[in-house]
Amino acid sequence: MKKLINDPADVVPEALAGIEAAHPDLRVDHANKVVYRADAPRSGKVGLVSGGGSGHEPMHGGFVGLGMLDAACAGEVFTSPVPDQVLAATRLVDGGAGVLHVVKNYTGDVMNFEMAAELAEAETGARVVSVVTDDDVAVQDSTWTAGRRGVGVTVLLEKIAGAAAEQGRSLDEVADVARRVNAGGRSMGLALTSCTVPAVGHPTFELGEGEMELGVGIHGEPGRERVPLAPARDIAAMLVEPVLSDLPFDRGDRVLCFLNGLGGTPLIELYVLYNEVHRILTGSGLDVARSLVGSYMTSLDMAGTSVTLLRVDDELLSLWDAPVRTPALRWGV
Amino acid sequence: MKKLINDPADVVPEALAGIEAAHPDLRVDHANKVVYRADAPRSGKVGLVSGGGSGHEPMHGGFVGLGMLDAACAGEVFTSPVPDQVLAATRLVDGGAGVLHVVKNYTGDVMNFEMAAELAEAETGARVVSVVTDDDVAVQDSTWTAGRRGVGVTVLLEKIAGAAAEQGRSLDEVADVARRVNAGGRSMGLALTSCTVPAVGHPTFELGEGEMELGVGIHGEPGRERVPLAPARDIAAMLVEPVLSDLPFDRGDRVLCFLNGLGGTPLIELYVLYNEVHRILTGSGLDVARSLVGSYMTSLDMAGTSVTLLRVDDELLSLWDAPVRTPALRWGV
Amino acid sequence: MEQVSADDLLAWIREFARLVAENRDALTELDAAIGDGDHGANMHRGTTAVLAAVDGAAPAAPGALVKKVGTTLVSTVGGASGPLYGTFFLRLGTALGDAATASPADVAAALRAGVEGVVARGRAEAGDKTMVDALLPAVTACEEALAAGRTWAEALAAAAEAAAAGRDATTPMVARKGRASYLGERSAGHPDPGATSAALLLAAAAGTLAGGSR
Amino acid sequence: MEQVSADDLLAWIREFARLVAENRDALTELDAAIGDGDHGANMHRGTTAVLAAVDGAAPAAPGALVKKVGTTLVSTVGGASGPLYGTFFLRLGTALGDAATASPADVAAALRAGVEGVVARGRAEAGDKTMVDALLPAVTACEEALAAGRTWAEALAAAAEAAAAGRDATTPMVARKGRASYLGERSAGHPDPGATSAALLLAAAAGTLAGGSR
Ligand SMILES: Nc1ncnc2c1ncn2[C@@H]1O[C@H](COP(=O)(O)OP(=O)(O)O)[C@@H](O)[C@H]1O
Ligand SMILES: Nc1ncnc2c1ncn2[C@@H]1O[C@H](COP(=O)(O)OP(=O)(O)O)[C@@H](O)[C@H]1O
Ligand SMILES: [Mg+2]
Ligand SMILES: [Mg+2]
Ligand SMILES: [Mg+2]
Ligand SMILES: [Mg+2]
Repeated sequence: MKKLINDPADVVPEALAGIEAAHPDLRVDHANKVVYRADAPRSGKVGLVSGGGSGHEPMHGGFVGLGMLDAACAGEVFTSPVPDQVLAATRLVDGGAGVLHVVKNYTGDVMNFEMAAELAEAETGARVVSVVTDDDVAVQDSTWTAGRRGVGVTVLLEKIAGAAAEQGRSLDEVADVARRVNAGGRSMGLALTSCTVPAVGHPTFELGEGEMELGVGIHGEPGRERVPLAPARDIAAMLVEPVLSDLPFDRGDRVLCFLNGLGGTPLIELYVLYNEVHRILTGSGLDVARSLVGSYMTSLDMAGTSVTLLRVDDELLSLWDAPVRTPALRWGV
Repeated sequence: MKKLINDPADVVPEALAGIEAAHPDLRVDHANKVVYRADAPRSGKVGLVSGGGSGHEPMHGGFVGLGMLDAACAGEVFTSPVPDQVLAATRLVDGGAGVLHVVKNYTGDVMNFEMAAELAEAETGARVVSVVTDDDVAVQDSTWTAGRRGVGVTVLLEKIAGAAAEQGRSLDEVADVARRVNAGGRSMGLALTSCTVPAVGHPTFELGEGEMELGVGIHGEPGRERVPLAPARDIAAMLVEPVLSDLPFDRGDRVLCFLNGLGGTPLIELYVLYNEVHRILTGSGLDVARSLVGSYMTSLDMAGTSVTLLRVDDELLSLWDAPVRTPALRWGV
Repeated sequence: MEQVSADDLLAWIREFARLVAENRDALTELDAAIGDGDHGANMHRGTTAVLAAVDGAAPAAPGALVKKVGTTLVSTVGGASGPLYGTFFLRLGTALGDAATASPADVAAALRAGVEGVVARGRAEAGDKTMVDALLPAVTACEEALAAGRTWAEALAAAAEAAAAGRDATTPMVARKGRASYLGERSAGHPDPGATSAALLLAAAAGTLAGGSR
Repeated sequence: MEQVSADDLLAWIREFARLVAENRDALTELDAAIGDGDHGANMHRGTTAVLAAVDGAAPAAPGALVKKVGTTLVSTVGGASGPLYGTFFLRLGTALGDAATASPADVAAALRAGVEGVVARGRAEAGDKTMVDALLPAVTACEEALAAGRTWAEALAAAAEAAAAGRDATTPMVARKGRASYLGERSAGHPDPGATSAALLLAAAAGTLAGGSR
């Protein structure tokens, strides 16, 4: 294992110290591993809290700042944060207008945030609403399973709901926007290589030189199927088609297309792939109103990608375009 | 070789098509492989042109936009662009106030830009001034060699000189700012793994599981020495110390610290390393006025990093902070 | 019948921690096959914290001791198993109340409350291939043995056996909860990691709760 | 003495292109050892473009033909070798002027002008471990052979031999120009890729410019 780290056990606290050193707008509660806005809590503003396992940087700490999250809880690598962390974050950002928890749909995340919300309401009286993202079409959704995983839509949701909160909307309104984003978004991912968890020291799974894992999860969970290595144009089709048919997206829909790198993927490859993805989308009669290309939700050093499509309307677009100032997404301010 | 590409021969044109599709503010001259601002040429504004081999994305195409470059020429992977490309870019952005060429110090880049400048002056009468970056302390500088390589300072220079040009300064003034940036900046890099050039299909060099290449170049050029794998705190020292002693930087200096990932480096590792780098810098009495952490000048899929330090004053800082709107750097607008 | 003291419960917790440490890598391997390969690390982090929390400063009453275990697990494990094991011990502690000792029947009832807490928190049913498949039959076996007039030690042994059988029964199951459910049919053929750690919990109980370690 | 025609020059260019294609991987390997591993690809891209450019539409005059080769190389090769080989042919073409044919002495003088162009562009001196170390002795050998009254074919053979010897002489050198200079002392022990391709250029000349291919 070759990584720019010290002791694998210290990766998360040390990365948080690095974030704090690099971004004067942010603060870190080191005991609770919470990254939060230096100006939190903002009186009268709905607080946005998210979090999850570490190893997905810049998600979520890199999305803390004006117009996006107020705080992010960093769990161990690929392990959801514990309720204490979420409770601490909730306290830090509660400005009296309530707090929205943005939770990716993994059993552990859902339960830990749930316990935190119960504790917060009991201990501080803060009103907490949770929105769970579950956009990964690689996983079958049914009432008999844990349901689809939350992946790329989480990034878009945090930006858009963050803008709504920044505008001073109420907790219910912000939660409503967040739920609309989750309902209108779908994702699908693919791995060229495994990631290596620092504490484990070897790759999570083995993938032959000529193989790819289609539908992989962001923690290295196995995907839908193992398929032969393919050119970018075929990969684009493998990712986009299940996404398009799931919602489904229809001709004339306006969409935001988010092409994500998983941590070990060079940008030049993402652009080669985006060229193919964009071609399929426009060829399907979709209007690609906005795009986001880069590594925003990673899986440590995994080489691979995911495509997220979000159906947008004027309101969601204007919230997307609204000012944001975080380490990873920044515009308009 | 596992990459999200089609035919290796098509990587550069297809990545450019992807950039064009993803960024409505940009245009691409596909024949000449030039990315340029949709609003170029801007009358009365000095045009900024850079370029180099591909494989370093987002450098340079991702730095085209308001407040930074007006055009970027994309050569073959790791091969400087040819004069025709630079000439085409120069023509596209010449708004009558002259054009600044930002050239990284590699024999090929210097000669191709030089020929382009000669052609531009002869054929269009445009006034061209070139600034060559040579900040890599891994390479010994002497009048008997090709001199130090241009690396991370190039990114900072393009941002700062771009801001100066956007303010309407003259060609000589912009060139002067650019030269000050180059004079005040130093860099040092390190590879944990080799990169793989698409057309070659196998890693450029072999590095054992327990080895790192210290002082590596951004094209996989061998470095100063091969050293045993080390923890982040030692790596930080190996990178920062030669940089500090070269300029040299002195106690009390205000600096911009740019910690760069080489393409296959996850952000969480960069933050772990930044924590160490920042500690050394402040421990050395430097005032870290600004920081930039991310993968801005890459070497395809290479895992590794580089540290760039730039001595700044009020003027350079205010140019750094000035609005910029490019795919890779964006703030204040 | 004898009473279960806080010392018995402490012995149980320590033995569980020991078994988790011993089986840490095995649990991780199981989780790597159908989950994300951290169950051993998660549980070990939790039981290590529990040992630190009770060391020297263990609450004197059974209920308070077990609640302390629960809050510590909730605060340190994370993932799916943290809230689930945490809730198990929290409910157990609530059921044991403030009494200085508990009868075997009290403990059996508390275990039932604990398992119900796990089900309420995780919404898994029997057959979903989770820790519930080890915990539920264990508690039922314990209750049935006591109802049939067997000794407390026998009841605990029956519970441990039922947990182990429940763990083994998860092997052919297709997961419908937790990360393993993403695998669909491919989750069959592997024992569930959480059911495996739950079997360790009951094995630890059998060796300690009837005074075995004193 | 015989005259050198545009056809002779065309045969030279074609033969050079053939040798580059044949040695593409070898040149790349040499560059991988002390540079960035693209010299074979760069030169092959250039000579392929040259063949396409002159195919059917080759200028009739030697000077124009050679200039066309130069502009094509400049426009397609990139890297260090593009401007250098491009400049070589551009200066060669300028020196040959508009005449329909050229004497051996004219060609020798033009080669000298070409090499001077390379030196002016790249600022390398003899001993810097670059293509100059093959080109310079080759031109000198050619001039000396002609001055000594040897035939044109003999002069070209001497040039090719000197180029090959110059290439071999680069092996022990420590590079002071181009990418290989970053290696410092470690660049010694490998032949220079550009000197190797330059030796191919002269070998091609020896086989064609004295009418060998007609
Ligand atoms: N909804 C649930 N109800 C009960 N147990 C569950 C549930 N989801 C997961 N589990 C248990 O948790 C175990 C996995 O725990 P662990 O690996 O520590 O957490 P994570 O899955 O978050 O990585 C599974 O093997 C299973 O027994
Ligand atoms: N300044 C120079 N003068 C003359 N020849 C040079 C100079 N720099 C490099 N070369 C030649 O160019 C060759 C490398 O060419 P090539 O690999 O195509 O370009 P690059 O180094 O840009 O990748 C070297 O082997 C050397 O012979
Ligand atoms: Mg986990
Ligand atoms: Mg090159
Ligand atoms: Mg797990
Ligand atoms: Mg080369």
